[in-house]
Amino acid sequence: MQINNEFKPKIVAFCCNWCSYAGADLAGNNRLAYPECVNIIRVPCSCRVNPIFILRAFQRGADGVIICGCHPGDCHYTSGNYYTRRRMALLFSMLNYLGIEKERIRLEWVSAAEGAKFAATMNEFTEAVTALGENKRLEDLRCKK
Amino acid sequence: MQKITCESLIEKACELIENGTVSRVIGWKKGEFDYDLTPAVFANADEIKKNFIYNDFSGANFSKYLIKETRKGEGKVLVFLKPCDTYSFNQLLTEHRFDREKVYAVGIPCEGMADIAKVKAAVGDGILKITSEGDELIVENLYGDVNKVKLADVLAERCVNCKSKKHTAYDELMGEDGEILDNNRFDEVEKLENMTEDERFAFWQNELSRCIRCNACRDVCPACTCEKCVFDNPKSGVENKAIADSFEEKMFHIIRAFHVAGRCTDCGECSRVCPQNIPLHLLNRKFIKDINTFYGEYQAGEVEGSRAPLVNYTEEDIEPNDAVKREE
Amino acid sequence: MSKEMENLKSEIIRSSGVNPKKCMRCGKCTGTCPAFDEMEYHPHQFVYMVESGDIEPLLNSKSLYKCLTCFACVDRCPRGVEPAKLVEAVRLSVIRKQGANHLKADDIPALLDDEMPQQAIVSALRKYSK
Amino acid sequence: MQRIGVFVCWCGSNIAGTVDVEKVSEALKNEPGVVFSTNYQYMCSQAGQDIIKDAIAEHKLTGIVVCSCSPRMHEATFRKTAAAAGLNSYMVEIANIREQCSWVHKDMQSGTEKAIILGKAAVAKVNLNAPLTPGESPVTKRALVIGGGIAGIQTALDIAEAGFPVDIVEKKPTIGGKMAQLDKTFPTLDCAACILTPKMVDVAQNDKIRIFSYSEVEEIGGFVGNFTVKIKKKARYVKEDVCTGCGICTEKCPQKKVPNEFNMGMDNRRAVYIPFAQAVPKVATIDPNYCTMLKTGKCGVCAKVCTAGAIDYTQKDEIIEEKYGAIVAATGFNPISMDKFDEFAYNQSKDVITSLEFERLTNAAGPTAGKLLRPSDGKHPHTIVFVQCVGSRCDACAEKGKEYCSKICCMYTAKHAMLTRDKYPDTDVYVFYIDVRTPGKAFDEFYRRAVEEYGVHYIKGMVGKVSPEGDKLMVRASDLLANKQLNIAADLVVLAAAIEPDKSARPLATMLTASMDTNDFFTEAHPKLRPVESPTAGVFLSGTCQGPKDIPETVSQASAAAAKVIGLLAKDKLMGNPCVAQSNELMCNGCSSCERVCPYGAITYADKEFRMPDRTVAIRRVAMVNEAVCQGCGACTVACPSGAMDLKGFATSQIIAEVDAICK
Amino acid sequence: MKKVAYFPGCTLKTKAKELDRYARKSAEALGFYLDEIENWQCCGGVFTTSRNEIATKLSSVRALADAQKKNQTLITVCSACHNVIKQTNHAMQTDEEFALKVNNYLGAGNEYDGKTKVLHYLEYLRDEVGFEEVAKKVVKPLTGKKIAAYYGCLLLRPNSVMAMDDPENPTIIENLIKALGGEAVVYPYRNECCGGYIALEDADSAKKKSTSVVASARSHGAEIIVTACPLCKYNLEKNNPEAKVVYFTDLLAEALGVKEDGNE
Repeated sequence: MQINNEFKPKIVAFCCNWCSYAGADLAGNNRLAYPECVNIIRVPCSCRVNPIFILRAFQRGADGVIICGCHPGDCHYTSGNYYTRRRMALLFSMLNYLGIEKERIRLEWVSAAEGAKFAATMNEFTEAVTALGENKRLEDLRCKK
Repeated sequence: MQKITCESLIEKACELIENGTVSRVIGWKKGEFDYDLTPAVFANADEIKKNFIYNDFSGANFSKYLIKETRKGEGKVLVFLKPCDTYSFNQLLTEHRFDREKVYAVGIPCEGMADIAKVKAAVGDGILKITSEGDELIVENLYGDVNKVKLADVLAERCVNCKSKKHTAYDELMGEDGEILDNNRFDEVEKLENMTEDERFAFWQNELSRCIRCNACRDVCPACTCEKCVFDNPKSGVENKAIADSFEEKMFHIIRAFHVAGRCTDCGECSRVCPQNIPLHLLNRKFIKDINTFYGEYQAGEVEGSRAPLVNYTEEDIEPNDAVKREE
Repeated sequence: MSKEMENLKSEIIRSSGVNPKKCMRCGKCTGTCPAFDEMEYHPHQFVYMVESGDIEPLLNSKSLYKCLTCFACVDRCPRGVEPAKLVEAVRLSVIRKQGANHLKADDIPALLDDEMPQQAIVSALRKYSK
Repeated sequence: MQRIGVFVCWCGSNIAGTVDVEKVSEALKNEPGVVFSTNYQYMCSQAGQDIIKDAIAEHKLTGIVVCSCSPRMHEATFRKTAAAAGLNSYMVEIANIREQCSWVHKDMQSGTEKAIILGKAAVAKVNLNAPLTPGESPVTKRALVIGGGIAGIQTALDIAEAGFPVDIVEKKPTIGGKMAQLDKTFPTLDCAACILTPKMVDVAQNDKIRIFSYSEVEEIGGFVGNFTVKIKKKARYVKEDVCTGCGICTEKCPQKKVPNEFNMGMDNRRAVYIPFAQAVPKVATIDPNYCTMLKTGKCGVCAKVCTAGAIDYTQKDEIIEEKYGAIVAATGFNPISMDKFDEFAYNQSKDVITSLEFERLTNAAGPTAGKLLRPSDGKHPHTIVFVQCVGSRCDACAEKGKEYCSKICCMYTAKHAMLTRDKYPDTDVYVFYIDVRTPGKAFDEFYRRAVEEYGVHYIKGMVGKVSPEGDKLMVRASDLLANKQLNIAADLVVLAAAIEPDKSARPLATMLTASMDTNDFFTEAHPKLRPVESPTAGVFLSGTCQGPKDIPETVSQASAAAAKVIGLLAKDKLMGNPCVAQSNELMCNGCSSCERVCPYGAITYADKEFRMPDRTVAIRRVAMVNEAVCQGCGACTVACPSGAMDLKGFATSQIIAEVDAICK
Repeated sequence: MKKVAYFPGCTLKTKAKELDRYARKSAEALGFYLDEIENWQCCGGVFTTSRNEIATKLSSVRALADAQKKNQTLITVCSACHNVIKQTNHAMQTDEEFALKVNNYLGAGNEYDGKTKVLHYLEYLRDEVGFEEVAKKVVKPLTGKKIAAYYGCLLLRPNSVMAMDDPENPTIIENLIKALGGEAVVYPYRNECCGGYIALEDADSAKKKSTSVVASARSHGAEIIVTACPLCKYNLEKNNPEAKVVYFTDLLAEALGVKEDGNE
């Protein structure tokens, strides 16, 4: 337990520009706190997130990756998040099949109005990843300091 | 059913090349042994008569060769397609990878191909000659022994779980067409799914750690036909020539399988050619199984022009978080 | 809703395969029903009362035995609710109980006449008894 | 190697309160490419912007990173600043250290660490930025409106009013659409013809508007600002420019038994006809399915009586090709077929009619000259039953009805009921309703008037069956509030049939690569904020082709669509978003994966020649992105297996650089 | 001669023998043979819509399985049997859970997979024989007879399963009447319920319904009412003694000239 308390995970959050990134901004506007370990990368749409980016993040030392996009049906580009949903469903299932802890990767739909949901999601996700500890199953030792 | 023999294929190939229907033939050529056949292109009847071979080891799927071959020269290319090959053939057509007009496809029935590893396991090494007789293989070895094995006992994995004896594309069919089969190809995937996370990790760690990154699986894959592969592209973020870390193995195989998800025809070539005997088809099949459960039955290559599941969607698709069992 | 009614409701919904939530309360079933005059609770009320868990009155109602299973409500419902199936499921929940048969074999001879086809007897027994 | 400047903003204490800005600018100094780093109280202020401009000049910066508030706040500001200093505005990246750092974190030390990480990610990205120039394309200053109903008419008039030429394509021989068939309009009860026909005349007289009546769109190519459209002018066998519309041919034609579609088939017209008196263009049309001359070569009466010599039996379909900058879909609606609802006996009795047929029966120009008479025997009906929601709100089976509410039926039924009671107080009028939906200005008051002043019997319930018995229609229905089953002996039953998009909309959407919903209504670019635009750039939506609407709504949407078109045509050049997809031809497989996920139809294919290493030439199919159409979502980049497709501004290498910087 | 599997049902062996007899005779005259399946049991008369009602549907499933073994289409004449068997078949095809339970009852080797095609005799005439062919075989046309088709409920509903005709404006019997040379009378109550089995315990209710059906047919000029259902015939006749109600097979046999007592 002691170790877990000190362990600070590294989390990459891919947020779509139109909904989730704005939702994150709203969390800021409302001063809704979430852990510092969450780092946001802005993409135009969740459908821009290539599985390669996710694996790359794990390789370089991320302990958790979360993808956020507009709610299905609300995509700024009408259909982008529907493709994201299929790609990620298959990717998540595959990672789990390979024995990677399923709690390390997640997809959440966060609208521009859901600042509170953004903060809550990040708190919850960080907690789940912290409980798992360091990412060992998808680590690249060469990238570790 | 009419058994297709090497002679009947040679006859057909010669006929088509001599009457001008085709100018080249893609076929199998004998290697060092009866069982190591290599793909070859024949340009005239003499070559065909001399070197063309077809036997229980003619497993290679020629669909992929059509991409390069149809871009060369004039005239049509003759290709012999087993039922499973026609799926790859169709999938490549769907992806506009070659000009259908430049191909003359002859469908040939298939009762399954043999796996030399299984033959060796059954009769030992030192094989000199293998001939086929009815449903048996006659194996002669260095020491003058003659052993018989049933083809059914040494079938390649993909043939054990053959998904279809039905040709989905051809210009001409030799023999009779078969049916799409019920099969148990997802049993092994299911077995893995039923393991715990830790067990699965251990299983794949053990399998994938043997990967030597020879790229044979990619090179043979009829879906991996990219003009430039991401694994050869320094800008892709996944380029790496050799396995340097256990992560690389996983990265390579996940991305490879993901790139062919919804396009893979489950031909099993990846596992067939893997020098390390990694069951790579279990990755592809996982995607196929997931696609079937999540989005409805879909078999790449069954229908030319069909919309692959990853370039499609419905408004009610499963949520990724629910795609992974949460109850464990 | 009492626990008992809750269970009964879910049993009725399960065995009928009907989703009463789909009902938009247009009343076309009741406007269609040929047995309207004989019923105290009408098809739309069956749907509404099952949905709201007010099932007790239905269990004791003669309406259960007045439905002709003519399927007119099933065919004409614009929402695909299929009220007749719900009536059937409520009736089954009653007559499946011990001794709750609405029609007993002994009663039948008195009801017959010479011309009545077998079909009428077996059908009525199916509908009214277990 | 880039020469990057980093500018850390304090935002007063908003950032500086939780983030040690000095430390951040200091730390980022050591990042690769960074040649200058500073911090300032308010970077967005004039003074702050001057610091940036000066640094760009002084340090010959090729890229800048501003660590400040959200890019959604000031990215545009700093891009302008950069451009003012001669730097390409897409060489600017923002590290969001306010909304996503200082405002959500409390601890100075960890907040500062995170700000540094975000700054590093931005620097890593800028290192890979390339100057981007928005694509430019010219705009053809002409609009096409497809459909000549009230929606198309209003859109065309508004566009023409702004000075742009506009063409209307209408498949019928006249413009006017459904509104021309209506009698009165709710809730004001003006006569439809009185308010519509002047607009039709305006269209005819406006020299900016061309009408292609009796014409259909055959083919659409191109993209926003540059559409090329092929229009088929069907042969009407009458020279449009010669015909005076005198109508003598339509009186003399011996073929009298052609169902008159304008009157919903309730009376007949001739084989040569003008749909109605106020038709625009007012020229005759010969119906080839009925004309004896065209079918057998014997007759020619119309040619003989035409003093103008306008009849031409040899006329052929004509294809016209025209260029447009914008296209408006205004294809309208139709009532659905009543075939699947024969419990209401529509196919069994002439006295069961749809509401649109009722309109014609009460219209002075209709088959009964406006007298409400039963189609079967011409008698005056004394009991009329109106049935609402016939096929609307019906999801029992898709081939039968429509799941949606058709929106207009409650109001027009109230109108019909009210007008009937007004003209014929001896009639009993029943309206069976599921809900009465009357949102709209003066709508509910209108409905209440029907009930309270005109004594219309509104009954909450639904008709189950209509049985023609003798000269009556026995209506069996429920009265849910009274818990009764009613049996009404009616003389006329009027069905409020659901409305559905015109059948021509689906093939049109395919030609336009515009998306549709499952009901074949056109989809909006955004359901709330861009309701008159299709997601396909340059395509706009007017009227009921987008969803059920009444006339006032249709007209306002039509004008809104016109405003959007005018806004587009007013530009000489279209500046695109430069952050668009681009395909690397050398890597492209031509597999069509990208094309299939593109919501905008921005990807096309071409066969290109490639010189192979062995000096041969190979022809390959490769994808090409139309930059004017691409909106930059990036769906294609992931669909592409080879990685040939990339997104400018959010390139694979840039995102990977950010990932690496964050995870370091 | 083409054979089709045939499920007569219990009433056709007792109270409605003529329905059965003329069905067989007419079939032979039209060139097909009704091959009665062995050991059939009563269908139960009504379909219980409940998904967990298994036992009462087994007899129908057995009949379906029998027909499948013969690799034949299964034909019924009685509307009630037809309704029950078609609905059971539909449940076997669409309700996996139900099918599983049923097949558990049937036992290994006797499973039924839902592949039998169930047709009503009328459908067979329309779709397989063709009314035009029937018309060609007519020797004693029903010229001048005003005949009203009475469908009742069971032939048409639920339409999603029966899929025989437009349930609100059917034409199949009318077209048969026309093919036989008669004049078809169309009236609105032809798809209304006669009262059905309720006649057993609520004769008044059945009377009300039956009399309105007959009144409607008459007011439209019908002389003869034709039905496919013994119970419909019973209810209509019982409550309207003056009405002439006959089975469709009766008219068919008459027109084809295979009815013994043609002078009735």
